[in-house]
Amino acid sequence: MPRKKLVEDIRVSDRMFLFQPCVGNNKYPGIISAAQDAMPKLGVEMVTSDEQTCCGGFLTFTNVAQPTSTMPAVARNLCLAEEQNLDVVAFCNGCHTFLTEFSHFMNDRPPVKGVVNVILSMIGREYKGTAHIYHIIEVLYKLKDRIAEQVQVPLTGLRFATHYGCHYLNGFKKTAIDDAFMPTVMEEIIRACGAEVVEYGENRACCGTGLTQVILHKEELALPHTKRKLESIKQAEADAVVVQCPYCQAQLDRMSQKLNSRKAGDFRTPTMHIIQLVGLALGVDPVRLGFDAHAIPFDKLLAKYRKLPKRDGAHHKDTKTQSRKQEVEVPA
Amino acid sequence: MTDLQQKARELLDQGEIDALLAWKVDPAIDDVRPTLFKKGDDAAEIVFDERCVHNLANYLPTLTVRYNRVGVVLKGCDGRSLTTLLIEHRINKNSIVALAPACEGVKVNGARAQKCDDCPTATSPVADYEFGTRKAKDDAEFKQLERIEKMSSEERWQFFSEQFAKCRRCYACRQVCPLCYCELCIADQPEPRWIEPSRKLSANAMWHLVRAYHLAGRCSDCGECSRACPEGIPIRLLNIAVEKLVREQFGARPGTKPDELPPLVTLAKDDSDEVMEEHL
Amino acid sequence: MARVGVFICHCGVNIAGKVDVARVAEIIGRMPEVAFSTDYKFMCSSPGQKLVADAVKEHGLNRIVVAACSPKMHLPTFQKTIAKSGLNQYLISMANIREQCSWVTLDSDEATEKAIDLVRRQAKRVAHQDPLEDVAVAIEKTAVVIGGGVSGIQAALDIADGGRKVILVEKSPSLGGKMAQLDETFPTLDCSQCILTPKMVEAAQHPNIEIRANTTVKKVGGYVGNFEVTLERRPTCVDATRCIACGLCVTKCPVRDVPDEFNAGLGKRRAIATPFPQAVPAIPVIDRRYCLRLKDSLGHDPKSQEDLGHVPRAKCGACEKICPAGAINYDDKGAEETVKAGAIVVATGYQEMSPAVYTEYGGATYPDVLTGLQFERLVSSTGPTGGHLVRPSDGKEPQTIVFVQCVGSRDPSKGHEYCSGICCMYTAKHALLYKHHVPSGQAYVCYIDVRSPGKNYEQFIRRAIEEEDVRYIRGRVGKVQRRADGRYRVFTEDTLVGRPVSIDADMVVLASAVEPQSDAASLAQTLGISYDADGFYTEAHPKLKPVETATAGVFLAGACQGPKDIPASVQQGSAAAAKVLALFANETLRKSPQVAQVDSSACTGCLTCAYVCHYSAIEEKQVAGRQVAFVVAGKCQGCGACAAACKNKAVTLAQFSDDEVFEEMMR
Amino acid sequence: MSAPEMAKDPKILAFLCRWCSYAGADLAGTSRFSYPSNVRIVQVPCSGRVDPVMIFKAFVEGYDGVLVAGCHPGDCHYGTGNYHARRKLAVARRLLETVGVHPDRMFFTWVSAAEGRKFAEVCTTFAESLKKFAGRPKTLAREALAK
Repeated sequence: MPRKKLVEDIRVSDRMFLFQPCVGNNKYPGIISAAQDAMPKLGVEMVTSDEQTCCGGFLTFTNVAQPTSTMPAVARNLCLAEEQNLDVVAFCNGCHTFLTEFSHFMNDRPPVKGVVNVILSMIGREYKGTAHIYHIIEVLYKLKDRIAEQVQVPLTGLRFATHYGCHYLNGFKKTAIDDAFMPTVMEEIIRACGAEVVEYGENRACCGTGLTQVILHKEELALPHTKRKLESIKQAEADAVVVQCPYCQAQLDRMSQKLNSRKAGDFRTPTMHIIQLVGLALGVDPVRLGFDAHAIPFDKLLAKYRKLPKRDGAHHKDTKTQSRKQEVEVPA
Repeated sequence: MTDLQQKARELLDQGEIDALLAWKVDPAIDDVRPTLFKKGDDAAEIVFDERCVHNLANYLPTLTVRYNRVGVVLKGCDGRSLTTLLIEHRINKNSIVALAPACEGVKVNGARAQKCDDCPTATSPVADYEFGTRKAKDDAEFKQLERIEKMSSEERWQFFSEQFAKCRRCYACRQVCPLCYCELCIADQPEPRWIEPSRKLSANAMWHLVRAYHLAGRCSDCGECSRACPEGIPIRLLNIAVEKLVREQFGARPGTKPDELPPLVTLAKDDSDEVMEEHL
Repeated sequence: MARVGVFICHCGVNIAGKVDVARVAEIIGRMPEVAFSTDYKFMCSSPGQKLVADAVKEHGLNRIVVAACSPKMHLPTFQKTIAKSGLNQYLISMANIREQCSWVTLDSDEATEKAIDLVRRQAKRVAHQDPLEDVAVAIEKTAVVIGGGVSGIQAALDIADGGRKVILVEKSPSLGGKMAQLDETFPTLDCSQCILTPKMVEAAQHPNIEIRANTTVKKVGGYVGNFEVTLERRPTCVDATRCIACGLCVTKCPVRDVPDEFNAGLGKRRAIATPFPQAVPAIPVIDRRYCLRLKDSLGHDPKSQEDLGHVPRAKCGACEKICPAGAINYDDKGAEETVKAGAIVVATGYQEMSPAVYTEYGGATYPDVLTGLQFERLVSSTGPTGGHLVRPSDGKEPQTIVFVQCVGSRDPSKGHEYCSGICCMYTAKHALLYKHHVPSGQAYVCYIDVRSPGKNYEQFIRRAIEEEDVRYIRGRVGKVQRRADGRYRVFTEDTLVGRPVSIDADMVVLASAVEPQSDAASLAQTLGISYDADGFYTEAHPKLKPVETATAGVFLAGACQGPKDIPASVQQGSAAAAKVLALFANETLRKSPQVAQVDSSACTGCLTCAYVCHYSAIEEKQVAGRQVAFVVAGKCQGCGACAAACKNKAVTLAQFSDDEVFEEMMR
Repeated sequence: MSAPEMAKDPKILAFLCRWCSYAGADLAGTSRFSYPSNVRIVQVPCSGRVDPVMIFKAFVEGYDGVLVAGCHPGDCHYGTGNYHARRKLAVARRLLETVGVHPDRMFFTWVSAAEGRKFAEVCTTFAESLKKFAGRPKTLAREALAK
């Protein structure tokens, strides 16, 4: 059940700062372009900054940097939004967690903030702590009625499984807008897009990325875990898994491929970010949603998608050929 | 003849009232003096102007025992006192005929009285006959409090201890107040000795605190206590400090509504606990 | 001249371990008022009391101070002691040098100094106390019992058998309470309704009992012996005086999908219904939220039963047409009555905690994750499936079942800190019932501890484990996962082995906690009784006064005072009845002399005291031609608001007069 | 005669209602929650029995602080006594504050019979907060007799 009070407190403005997730940028650029195309349809312009760097989380949780030394970097990134009077929208559970946690840390401890600002003053900046930090799921949930209004291609008949990611619901019990064990916000957004939600047993299980990638790199622990989850998803016969964190997306998507290639399974369910799903429903060109960058192909899903009637009755472009074409036509 | 004098004459002549309490000029003191009129012919002598500072409500409990029906000329503040006296069963309304001219303010020692700036109803709320236009304002500022509000606790005590030290315990403030009517004042009770009879500073302070507390939510702010004090102690300050609280926190203006109980006996279930923490 | 005797109690080492009692006695002995002072190991013991009694005679004492524990504890003890030795029992005062001195002060010297000061104050105070006589009040010998569950029924029957009138108030349409919903009872497995129904009928037919169903308590005025209880019956739209309980109306009602409260939401009922076949009274009630004829006339909020505006109504009138007795009255507005009662028994019971916050278990979300009460209805032959234990989701018989204990109990983070007390036993009963329904099935119980203190209780648990092969796994369940195949995987830990365990089950039953009724606090405020941090009503003393409340004449019975099983609830019902009968055995009631009194010579007649009196105990009176205030002693409860409001102290509150408070507060 | 000074170990006079707060103080004892020993408790039947005159007198009598505690709003044993108390105490505070008694020297709160810990905490924090006045003139207190 979503927490009413927290949802009420979400303030969506017409311009918001798109905090680019590194996994999104490097592995799934479709997340960012989907946001840039889909959010204006909901009345929110996404502002990016070329000056933005990594959220700092990666350095912290791999223990290569102390939180204190990461903090000025976090503050600097938040300054980019603050200077334009914008609130921050994070697209990754990691970015959201670290930005929120560190900004709380600095805002609640004036001496820490002071030290951070001494360092920032060297580059002529000052961190004030005025920007709110939202997760995209929070913004989308707040806008779910507008999504339902603006849907261009109702995703009727498409079936999606959900995966929230531990670092949002479990990590941030105080700020997460939904219950850690029985969340429904993503389901409500998916339904607003006209699609169906399918249930599967391992919904609340971790994707396994924490074990694979950064701290331990223990594939032997992570892969069976991810496999268990993927098997459960497969049983549910979903058209895709919808996630809200690029990290989870990378794990589910790429480990499917890895397990397939090792003949350890046959996992064909693609994984997509919630903003990509909203993009599909709002009629964003699938090319811009960057599905080609995913390891597990979206062919089946897109084939179904293209057969769906548009709300105004218009026909789809032949996105498949066009996408290949565009790849060639990248300007020099 | 003014309307007021005309009406007074009518009432006396027709026997509607047995006596009328009002002011007339006493040449001996070259000032007005509260006077009991019994004949319609004398009504022309009635004066109502800025010199009429006395709170005539103070005389009414006694007069209503002596006369069946007493007419009285009331300023706004006197009328508010009368309201509270009626609520507290000091006077039977049937024995009073209230003549309520619109008050333009009174002067004390040649200057406009401070209380008049904070007056919520320039015309008496109890009025059988009204003269002039009724004005009501709801924006008492209690300006005299400002200098107290600015002071620290130490400075306040410095100020008030100097004032209280002057007190001779003559109880003129008590006698002049229409609402100080106890049969046996707590200050005169031997056991237990809540208020010591001596003129020590602490005993004087105790007297003034208790006096002000007993007027809380009842005081009509007629300012007579300050005026009566032979030592010039600004007694009214304590009253208005409480009235400010009563007004802001309890939403009451004592004496302005004849059918409303005083705020300290009203059942205030909806008060916030913060009223206990409110600071001046 | 006061001759005060001061008696300092050691209370074993409770006081003497911290306070130098001999020194206290010595120093206090030097006070001019004090004629005698001594210390003794246990003042409240027989020799201690004899010491006091002897000293009164020997030293001619006329005022007594006992410095010991809190006066709440032993003041009555010593009042009796001095009364026996001829002193007025109110010429005593207690210095609380245990709870408020020796137990709360770390330093021994400080404690001694404090004790001296506390005793000194009481010695000064007691010199100003006056002899007082108790006030006698007549008793209205009718009891109001609030709550028609097993505890309330028991209390009502016992009082009625004792020859006194009882008004039994029940907010739902029928007596029976939670016990009526149960299938079988532990540890004997006798049918719950078979033992309860005769009692319900007995209550209904008892000449001394009047039942008020669909009724709640709106207001309580008065005091012990003379309460005035305002009862409010909600509109039921069925005239109970005409209804012959034939049940035709129910069969004709076209609204068939109303969630059935009696079946814990598992089944459906009609919009006009009797809660269950054996209901007492058996009068059906129209649920105005669902009735086609009435639902539009309510406000927008379907929960609101209040507003009966004249909105055009739907045409349905099926029940009215079929009713042979003409008992249907759509215009019923409910009714209010005020009854006089000498005592009130509160037996409002408990409610089962909603497991909705336990999202990790899928509580209130997954169809086959049930609460204890729902399981109870599911196995009951009067339940929604007629006693067939099947899964609500697909109607199949569960082959594996997991019982999760302590859902909401012993869990301060999500539920309640306390142990609900009954779940260990009813879970074992559920496991047994399951085995009786599905002999081939496997039952698991996930528990933290098994608590089975009670006659034959432990044997009952052993029977489940040993004879019926119920597997008990010690560990708190982490989560319940719904699988694609519609089964449920229960993740837990076997802490005795130290391994994580997961069980695939067809059905999961959560032992939901016992919690106070949601309106317990507001009823407490109406009654003027107190409740603890958990919301259960507080008894006057946890050990020695388990059925009394701090408000005289109001008694507690059953689970409203704390989680209880049926035997304990019945016991407390009878205990409360005994207290009521003891009270009613007196012709008049001796009431504390702590009442206010007006000195009419000092009274100005302003009646400020009357305005602040909560009990309307102050009236006007003419004395020597003057109007003055006058306190009706029988009504006065002794709060002292009048004494505080009187500006010139014309009102005196006995036992807490200005004199007494003044002496006590002076340094 | 000279004005006394505020003490380092402040003396507190506590008016506790018999039903809730006095029982709360008893519970503090039963639970062995210690608090400063300079607290003197006067039992009153109800917080509504506390006449502000008693509070004024307590300051004159030389107490450093005055505590008044009653049942929580809605829980008054006598129904409404604490509502009357709340207004009276507000007026008392305003008056004392006006003449220069620091508002921190008064503590008006609600303590239920179940709040033994709260009672001990209230006493401890109140005593602690009074220590800041040590050495400053004890406003309103009765003058010490000349030695």
